[in-house]
Amino acid sequence: MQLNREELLKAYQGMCMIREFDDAVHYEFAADAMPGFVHLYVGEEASAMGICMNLNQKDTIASTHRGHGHCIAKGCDVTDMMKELYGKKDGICGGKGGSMHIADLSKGMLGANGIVGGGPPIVLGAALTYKTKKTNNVSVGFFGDGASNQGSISESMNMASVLKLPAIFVCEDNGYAESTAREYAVGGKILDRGKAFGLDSHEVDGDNFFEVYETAKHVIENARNGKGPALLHIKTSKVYGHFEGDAISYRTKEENERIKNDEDPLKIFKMKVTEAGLLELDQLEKIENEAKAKIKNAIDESKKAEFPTSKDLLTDVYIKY
Amino acid sequence: MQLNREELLKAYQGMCMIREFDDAVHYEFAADAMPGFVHLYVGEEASAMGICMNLNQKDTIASTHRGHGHCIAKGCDVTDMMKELYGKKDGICGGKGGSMHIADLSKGMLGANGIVGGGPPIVLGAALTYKTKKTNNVSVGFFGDGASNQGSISESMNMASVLKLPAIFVCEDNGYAESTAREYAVGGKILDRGKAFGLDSHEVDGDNFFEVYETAKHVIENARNGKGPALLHIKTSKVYGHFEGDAISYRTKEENERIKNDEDPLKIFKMKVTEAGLLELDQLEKIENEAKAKIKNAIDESKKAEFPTSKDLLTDVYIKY
Amino acid sequence: MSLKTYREAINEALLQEMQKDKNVVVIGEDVAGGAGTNGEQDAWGGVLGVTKGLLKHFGRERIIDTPITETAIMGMASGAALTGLRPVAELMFVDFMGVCFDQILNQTAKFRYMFGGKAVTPLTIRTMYGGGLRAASQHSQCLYPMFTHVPGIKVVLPSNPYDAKGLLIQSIRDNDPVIFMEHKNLYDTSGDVPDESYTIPFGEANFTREGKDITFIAMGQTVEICNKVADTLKKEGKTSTVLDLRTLSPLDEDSILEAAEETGKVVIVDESYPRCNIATDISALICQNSFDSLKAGIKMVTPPHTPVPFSPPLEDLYLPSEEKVINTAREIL
Amino acid sequence: MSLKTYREAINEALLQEMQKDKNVVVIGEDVAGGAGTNGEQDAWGGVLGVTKGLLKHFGRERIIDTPITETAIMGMASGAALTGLRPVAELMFVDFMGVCFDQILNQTAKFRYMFGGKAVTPLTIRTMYGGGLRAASQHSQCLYPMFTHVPGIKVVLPSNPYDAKGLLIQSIRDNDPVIFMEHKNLYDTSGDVPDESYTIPFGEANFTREGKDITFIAMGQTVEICNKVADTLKKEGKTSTVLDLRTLSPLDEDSILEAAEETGKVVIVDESYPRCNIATDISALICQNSFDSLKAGIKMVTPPHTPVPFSPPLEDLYLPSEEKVINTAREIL
Ligand SMILES: Cc1ncc(C[n+]2csc(CCOP(=O)(O)OP(=O)(O)O)c2C)c(N)n1
Ligand SMILES: Cc1ncc(C[n+]2csc(CCOP(=O)(O)OP(=O)(O)O)c2C)c(N)n1
Ligand SMILES: [Mg+2]
Ligand SMILES: [Mg+2]
Repeated sequence: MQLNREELLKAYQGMCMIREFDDAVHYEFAADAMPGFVHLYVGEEASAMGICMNLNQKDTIASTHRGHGHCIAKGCDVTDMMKELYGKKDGICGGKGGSMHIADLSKGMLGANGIVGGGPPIVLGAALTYKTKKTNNVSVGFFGDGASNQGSISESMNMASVLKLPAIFVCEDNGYAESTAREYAVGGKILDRGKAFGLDSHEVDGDNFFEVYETAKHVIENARNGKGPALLHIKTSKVYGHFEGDAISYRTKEENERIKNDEDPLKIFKMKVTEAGLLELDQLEKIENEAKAKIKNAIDESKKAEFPTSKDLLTDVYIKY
Repeated sequence: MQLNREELLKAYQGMCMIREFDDAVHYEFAADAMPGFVHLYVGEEASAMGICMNLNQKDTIASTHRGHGHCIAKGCDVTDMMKELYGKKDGICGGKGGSMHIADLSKGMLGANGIVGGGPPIVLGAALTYKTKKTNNVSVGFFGDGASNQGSISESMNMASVLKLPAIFVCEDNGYAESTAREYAVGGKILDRGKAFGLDSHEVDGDNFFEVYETAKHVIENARNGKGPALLHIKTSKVYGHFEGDAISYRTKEENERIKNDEDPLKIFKMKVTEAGLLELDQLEKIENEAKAKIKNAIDESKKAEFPTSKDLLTDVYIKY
Repeated sequence: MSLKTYREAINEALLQEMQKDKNVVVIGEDVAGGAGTNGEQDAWGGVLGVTKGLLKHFGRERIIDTPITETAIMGMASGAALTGLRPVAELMFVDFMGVCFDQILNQTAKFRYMFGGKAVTPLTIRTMYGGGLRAASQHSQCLYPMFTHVPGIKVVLPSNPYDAKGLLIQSIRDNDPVIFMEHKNLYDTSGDVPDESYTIPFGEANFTREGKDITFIAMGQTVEICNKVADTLKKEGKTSTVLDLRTLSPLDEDSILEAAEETGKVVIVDESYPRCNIATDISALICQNSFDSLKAGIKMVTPPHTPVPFSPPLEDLYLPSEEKVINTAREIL
Repeated sequence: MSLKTYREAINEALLQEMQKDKNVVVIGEDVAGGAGTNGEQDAWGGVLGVTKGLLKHFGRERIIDTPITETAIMGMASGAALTGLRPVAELMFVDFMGVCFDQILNQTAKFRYMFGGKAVTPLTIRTMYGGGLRAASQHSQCLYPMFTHVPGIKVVLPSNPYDAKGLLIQSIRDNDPVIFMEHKNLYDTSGDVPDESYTIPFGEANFTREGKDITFIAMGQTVEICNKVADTLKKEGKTSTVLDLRTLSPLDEDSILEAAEETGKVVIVDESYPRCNIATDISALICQNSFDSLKAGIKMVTPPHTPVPFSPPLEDLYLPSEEKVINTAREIL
């Protein structure tokens, strides 16, 4: 294990923050306190953190509709994010974007995306900037198992391969696209597709933070060194449904239980680091409590914050009114 | 060799007709006698014929911008086609389509296509019709090496695989997309892509009619029997440039010579059948002359034919004028 | 006849046409749901439940769940239409048209003309559009002006449950490609709908109010806004004509000109982006043909030229409202 | 100053901006050509030779040939613009927008608004449009109304070599996404073009004729048609104003209203499909704002609502022509 104590703490902090953030959104949404459509990342935390801990602030990511975890892992402010979800004026996008369009370019977060497969083509561009300017940065594009079939993904893998771009494609395969199983919708194998488009391709256990981290480290270092793009096929699972409101009737009770109990990346991390004597249980619990407090505060602040007004409707466009 | 004499004659007739048709178009275009953009198929004849000789009239194909060969192989009338290229009223599409939109649904030819990668998604639909109606037909989608990167192709292969459709995807790889080499534009391998999307995938020497025919026979029979879709990656080459007017400066003289002399599917066919004593040279020459005469006649007829008039402008649409 | 929601009316149209014609198939993402899972089949019935229940009648052979590949979906549907089926394909949100537009713009819409009249493409594309659900910039657009711009595809926008059923059955039976656009904010509205099958012809707009002082032209969700404005104005002694276009292409030009000429004062209310939209299209048509009957410039009520904002108060400010329509009407009354 | 073709003017604009700013890169299919071959590099320089010669100045690092994957091209270009380059991406024919429209409609055009004003996306998309080359239904469309409909993207349509150079340099320097549309029938037309670099601001239409009797509003290829009609009418003693819109978005509303009000009689000539197009957009704008100055209904000259036919005589009948414009003008003169 190459991570030092500080890094291990950071990893757990990040995963806890993601967990607390989306758990809180789950409850707020159920209580009708939050507008719009929200897609939660609970259960997939090791992927975002395992990848993003290998990135620096100038590296970039493009996310999906299930974007809160990626945002947090890339360093976006959770209070500004929460305000955005409530549509408040000092939300991270001024309330104009909402959950599906959270972005913070200053943190290298190029946006969640309401279009399945929308992000990876954009990642090509960031990677092209780095290649052109010779900056040794990388850009990472996330997408789901459902998205893996979308033509934009194949095109992006091919383009990255042809131009040898420092682009990493991360397929977060949680087994479902809405209510449809990967087994049904994916012809052939996602891993083979990466290879068939010329990418260095790896399958990763997404419940295991350390496996994600190590594999990501390897492909990201290669990309920084001009060795070209890669695909990570991360096998994971999500606790909640597709979006809030989904009754998840397409999964069995047993599967829901298994995901919650046996495939929780936080539990697994905790077990591994305590068993190996790397971190102590009270340290970890302290982190959990801090995350809880931070998110509670973000919600309180968000509820108190102001909505945008008619003055804000017509800004951020080139048309004069 | 499973083909009887009649079939062998038919194969050579078809290939000669394609050759003569597009050679004639080459000269007519150069003489400024023909409007628009035309893309010629000379050099790839074994592919169209090798595939289509396995199809019956109710089977369908969707073609590309380089569509004359597919049309002829599927049984479209060459005089009607030629009239279309001249924009004449009794052209195969009433003069409204031109070279890039030749179609004859009564022959199962669902259209050439001006959009790279436009045809294979349509083939899915024909195949769905056959599957739904249980007719044992198949549909074949042609596309080029350049098109193989287009997202529509990946999506189509996946959909066919998921729904187990009787669809055959035929990549006619002539090494170039416009002036760009396949070596540059294709990341990974076309054959592997087929496999990665779950298709039964084969590489075929496209200069050899018999190899195309046999492989096509195998995958088409499987598709008819409900065994699902396939990909044929046909390695071939074209004699003329991308479109008429292309100086082909991206190919070397040696390559042009090699294509003309050593990779000519008609020459190779002729050699094989005469060497094996299956057909006689004078038979073959008679076929060549008949094709020449037929095409000369098609051009004469086309030149004499009437253009459409203002009455024809507003028909074939639902808006009343 | 019974009270049905817009959602139920659409579901019933599908059910009845599928019972009548075995060539009708439904194609889309999660139109049944649960494919390949160990859980409930028909788990979703569409993302907002519109196709729920069809699976048990027709099975997976006719209610066809697909991967998330809209180009393949639209291509498959139009190829199927070309070769003998009568598919109803779903584009979940019209906002996603950008990933599959070629198959509509250049393929299915052009087959008939480009192939010299020989192609018949009886394809219906069902899609959701419109704002009001806080669904933000990529899930709230209207975009029907873009489809209306394209020759070869018919554009249908039912504003109520009765029209939804009749127009959808007509769409399925029609031999040209049709995009049938469902306003997601209307799904829970209800109205009287015959239980038996019926069609409403294309190109026939519907007068929902008839009056002498001003004409409102509307479509989809804006029809109800205009009806309410008409009712308010009536209390003030002004009578209004309200015309619901119902189909944007083909367009009922005669009724539009008649409605405009009757009052000489026209307000067009369109929820889509303001440039090159239906409001401008209708305004230009009237101005070109009925200029002498006009008593005032034709007014348009539309959102501003920006993406749709997420924040609820901003979205409310963004969308056409009764208040904006009535204020605009007063400018010319 | 020297005589240059439209093609040369565009090439020079690219050359000069790339020399000035190393962040400018050109991305597209065969923009150089010859990639991966043993033959000539720069073999094509674009399908009609517009980018020919740039490769020798800037090499393959800045003249970037791509696979035929327009979604990846547009995404790459907009991602590059978001992160510090100033790309000029080529969509070979605008007709191909259907395979990549999402990256324009929902991504690059919306970044700035959707991300609360924090995104800067200095992207230029160059594309060819228009009829007259017998290129048939899928290679002859205009489609600029669709881009004009979309908030967040600027739409530029130069009608002559001078404007082409100045507007392209402006497009590249602009911090919003721009679609720069080149009429393929204009490439060989020529005119005086300064050798040095210059810009033409967006949102400033150009009066190419000024007169008192009638106003023609035009764009792209139709400007020259209107100029000729104006010259013909002048011989008959009628003077015309001709307004070349130059940018469709942003739109020079002031000049449009001024031009309309001066004569009170307006003919708009637009080569795009007739529904929800620029002609309707401008007509509605004038009717809403300048009704009292109008002396006649605003007339529109456009093709009919069909795909573009291939056959030369049909295509000639299809496109706007001097004859159609003058006949229409005479209806209201
Ligand atoms: C182009 C497009 N098609 C469909 C949708 C609707 N949609 C949103 S998320 C989703 C499922 C995505 O599944 P997956 O990629 O596996 O991601 P997950 O939700 O499992 O994280 C679908 C179909 C969309 N937003 N965009
Ligand atoms: C979507 C789209 N992009 C680009 C083009 C322009 N174009 C026409 S043919 C062609 C090359 C196709 O190459 P390939 O698929 O190898 O077929 P080939 O011409 O070699 O037969 C290109 C780029 C197009 N017609 N459609
Ligand atoms: Mg998933
Ligand atoms: Mg090729």
